[in-house]
Amino acid sequence: MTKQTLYEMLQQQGISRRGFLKYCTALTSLMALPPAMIPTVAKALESAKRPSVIWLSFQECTGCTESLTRSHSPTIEGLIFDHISLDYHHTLQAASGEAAEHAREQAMKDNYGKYLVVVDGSIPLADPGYSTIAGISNLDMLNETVAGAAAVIAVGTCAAYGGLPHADPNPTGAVSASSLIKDKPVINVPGCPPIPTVISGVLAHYLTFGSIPELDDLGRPKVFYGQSIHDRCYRRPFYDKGLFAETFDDEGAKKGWCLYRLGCKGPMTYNACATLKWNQQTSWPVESGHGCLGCSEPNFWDAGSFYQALSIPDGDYAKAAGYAVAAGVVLGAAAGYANQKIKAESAAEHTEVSVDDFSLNKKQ
Amino acid sequence: MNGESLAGIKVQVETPEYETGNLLSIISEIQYALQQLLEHKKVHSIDLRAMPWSSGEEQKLASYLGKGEVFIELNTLGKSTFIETQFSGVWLVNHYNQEDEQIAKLIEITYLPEIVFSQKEDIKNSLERLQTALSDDKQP
Amino acid sequence: MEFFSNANDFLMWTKGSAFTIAVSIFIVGVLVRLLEILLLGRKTDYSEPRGTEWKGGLKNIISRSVVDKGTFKRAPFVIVVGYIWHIAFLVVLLFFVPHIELIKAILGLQWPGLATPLVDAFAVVAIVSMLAMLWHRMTHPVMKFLTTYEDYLVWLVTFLPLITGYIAFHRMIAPYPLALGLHILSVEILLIVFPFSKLMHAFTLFIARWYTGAMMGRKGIES
Amino acid sequence: MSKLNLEQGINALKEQIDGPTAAFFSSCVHCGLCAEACLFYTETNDPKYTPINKVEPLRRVWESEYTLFGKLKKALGLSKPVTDEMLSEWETLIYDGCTLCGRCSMVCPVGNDITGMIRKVREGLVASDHAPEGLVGASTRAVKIGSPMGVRLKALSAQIKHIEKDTGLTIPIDVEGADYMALLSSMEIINFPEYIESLAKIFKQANVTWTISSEAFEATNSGIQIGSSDIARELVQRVVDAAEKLKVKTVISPECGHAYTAIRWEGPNLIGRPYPFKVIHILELLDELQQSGRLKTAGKLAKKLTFHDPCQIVRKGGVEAQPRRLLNSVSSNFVEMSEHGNMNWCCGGGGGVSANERADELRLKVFNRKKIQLEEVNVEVMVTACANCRLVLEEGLEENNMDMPVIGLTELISEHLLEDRE
Repeated sequence: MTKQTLYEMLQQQGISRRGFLKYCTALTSLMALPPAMIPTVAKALESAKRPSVIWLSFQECTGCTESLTRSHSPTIEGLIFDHISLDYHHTLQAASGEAAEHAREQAMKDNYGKYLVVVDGSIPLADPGYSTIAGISNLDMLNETVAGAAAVIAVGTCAAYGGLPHADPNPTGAVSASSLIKDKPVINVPGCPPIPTVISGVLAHYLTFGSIPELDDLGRPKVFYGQSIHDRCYRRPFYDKGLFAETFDDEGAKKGWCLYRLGCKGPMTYNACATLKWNQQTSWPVESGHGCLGCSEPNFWDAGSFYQALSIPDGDYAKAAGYAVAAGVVLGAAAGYANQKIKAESAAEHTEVSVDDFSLNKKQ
Repeated sequence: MNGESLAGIKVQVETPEYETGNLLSIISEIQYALQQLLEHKKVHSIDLRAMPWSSGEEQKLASYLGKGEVFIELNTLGKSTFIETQFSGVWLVNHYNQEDEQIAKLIEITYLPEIVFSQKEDIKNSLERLQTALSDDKQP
Repeated sequence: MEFFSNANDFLMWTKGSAFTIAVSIFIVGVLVRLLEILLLGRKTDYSEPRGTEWKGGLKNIISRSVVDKGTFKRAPFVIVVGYIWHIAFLVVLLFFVPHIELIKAILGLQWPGLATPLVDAFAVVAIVSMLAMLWHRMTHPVMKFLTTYEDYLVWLVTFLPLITGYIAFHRMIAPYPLALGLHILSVEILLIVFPFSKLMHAFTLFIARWYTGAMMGRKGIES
Repeated sequence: MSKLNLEQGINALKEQIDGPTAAFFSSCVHCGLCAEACLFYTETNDPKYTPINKVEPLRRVWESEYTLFGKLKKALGLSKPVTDEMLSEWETLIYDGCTLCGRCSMVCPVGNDITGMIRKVREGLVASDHAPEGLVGASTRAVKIGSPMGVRLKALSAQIKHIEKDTGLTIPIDVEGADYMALLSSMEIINFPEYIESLAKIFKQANVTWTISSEAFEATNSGIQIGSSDIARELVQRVVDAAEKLKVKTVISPECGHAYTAIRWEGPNLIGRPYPFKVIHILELLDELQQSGRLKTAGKLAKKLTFHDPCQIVRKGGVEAQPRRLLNSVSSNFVEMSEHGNMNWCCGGGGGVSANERADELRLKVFNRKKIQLEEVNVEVMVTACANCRLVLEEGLEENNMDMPVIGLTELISEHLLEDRE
């Protein structure tokens, strides 16, 4: 870990104060903080130190890393990665085998208690053999690495909630990183994959302020996940008006109406796609005409068909209803039969009323 | 990215029939901020990327604000443009990176955006450089 | 939410097994109740009929929805609010697009929905009319006299889906899966309570109107 | 120990419950509208008179005996049982505070026949020995003497002799093979013999062959009023036997409300078979005769009059258009009360209430409903078609110092008969 602050590093690269201010402006926007925070960000960066980052990839598809590298040309986000020390990332690093593992151990030793761990992918608990790195089980590597970490960032839905490996029937016994880590702060950055600028935004926040951002109930940074897709969707006015596309190629779809009926999970999905968008702010799923899948929510793979409206129940209710009808008819017939019997009994017990039986007549 | 950027792909934006309704609230916010600037010298910025827009709606905002008397272009870590809109004191600010990808988009309500001013540190640096140059044998 | 690790799990539960359980109880309960009633039957009527049963029965099913002038004058509140409530409730139930999707998925039937703000207005009307009915129930001497715990329970289980639906629609509780889950759960409670309470009137009123109408039709009485 | 006890009462209620009863109880939402249809509530403002409350004993038996949920509640000891104390309390609601007028059954938005259920509750009250003295006495006299008012054949014969002497008409007794057998109510024999005279006059003009049976001339049925099918059956059987013996084609129900219900609608079910003869209400017959031109009237009464529909004839009997056609043929100034026909208000004395002395004060109080109706139309004459209504109306009018004659419709028709040309 160098002793230099970020600002000093930028200065060394010949970046002007003006450039630094622009960097801070972009970073503030990246972190989804209000522009009024720019001076605070600038001040924080003047004293921020370069952290060591260890990136652990478990049961994953590399989509999250792909997402991140898509934003990794010489950009402002790129600068962040220039100024963190990515000491271990077995997909990206040049070293392999023992050398790679050595790098990880070295980084842990050098920065014990101060480094950041990024986890990408879920951890299999059913049999460690499902996923190992250098002969070390994912669980062991996680426990070992996290022991000396300052904080953990669970990148992607797999690391945050179990994701695809966790989906029913979950053969590998996959679990999320946050369910295993109890004594370190964990920031969940879900998404399948997460928006690249959200990943860098979270890293930037740690880098800038040396602390973790405010999190919601699901451990997600509120600045990015505080509002639902639905709340910020530009198609929301159509939902409010009751104008819905019913098929992917109908008039409604062409006019850009709400995709609720086509299965959009936007109302229950908390993410920043609607504002940050994807591919350098080009577009995002709903803008491309496809409903939100809800990929940043727990168990989204098991939350019903991607093409069924949110209000439609899942499960075996149709089969159960069939049994219920049969049971209802049988039980109802039995109850009806029992009632007939009670009625017949009461008729049999009927004692004919005669006027002589009235006590009023007996007294006389 | 093999030198090919997404910005290079031509995207056709069709005029939308729908609006998010953010246009009106932004303009109201600008109006309030202008008043604050005049009365209390309070500057205000709006991050346009923090709110949803339907495609084409941002262009509509830009054309509503229009172009005023000043256009400034900076060149630091990529291009930055500052357009004073036809509403004096309302600046449309765009920051780009070296790849010409937009990295920030703001409306600033101020006399002149802070970043346009020459910065003290940079002036100091310039002074040092000039002093060095004058003292050296590298005189012009 | 001890049993659920997060709001999504809760929502999935309400949309999954809880829904299956509630629908099953509802179906079994309603069928049992209806068969209990219908299998009791009636004694043969030996009196010479003046009119036909089916004409009177069918007519009464419809004509009972219209109240006579005198009764309307004496109890306008119950009648007006009763009408408003039932209409508003049915509009919200049957013409809100997410509900239509649900009905389409379950029954395969489909019809056009209404503009969401309109449905929302009806929801407000339904909520207000329910509050008005509660107030009336608690203050009118006859209603107060007749009211049992069951009536309040039924009011509550009917009110909950409305208010939770309103809250979910307006996203007044975060996260949304919790709000939607509460709404679905409240509907499930309604479905479970339904067969064991006076909510059954939604079905049995047709039988009741039929029986009375048939009796009257047989006697040639205009109902 | 008496044969009539709580157990018998509950058993009787169990016996009474059928599909409609179960549908009615399942449908009630406690909206309270039936109260607004009941003059005992509207005139006292006492919620206990709400019709649906009157059937609570039946509801409890239904719930605990005929519903799975109720059986479960009963097994867990959670259901409220029907007790003797409860039935004593309900006795006054059912016998003093209900005339079985059937108005609540017309108003109930879910279509419940509440009156029908109150009739069923009376079966349970009788079987548990909870009937009021007045009705027990009337029933006993009806069974033992042949008439609830204790009118014997001797008294009828005397009246007939009077009429025959006064008018020169013959009143046929026990004529076998006559087309019609007329029934009479004791009140007509004692209070309104004009009815018998009117029949004789009308039938003569219309050339109707008719008779009165010496064995079963009483039309009223105390068994129906007290609510005992067993007693009612015995009384209906007498009429059926007499009609079959005289081989008449049709039995005429007189100007009496509940007699029509008893003989026309409930009778065949009480004896468990259809009749070999028809039953017709006198108003139906008069209308038929008039429509077919056999009955001719002349002149119209100019006095402003209104018609009080007897509940059992209109709302529970379906005779609504006939009295109006008849009235318009003899009156030029017939006005309807605001709520009439099927929605007419009861006089307050039906369903045995007028025979139940204990209820006199309440009955006079609820007459206020009729008083309000009459004040609205402001008529000089009231016409009705039920001897019991007529007596109750007369008493009510007198009590309220409203001087106005109450006439039977048959009598009014006979007064306007076109004089025979012979």
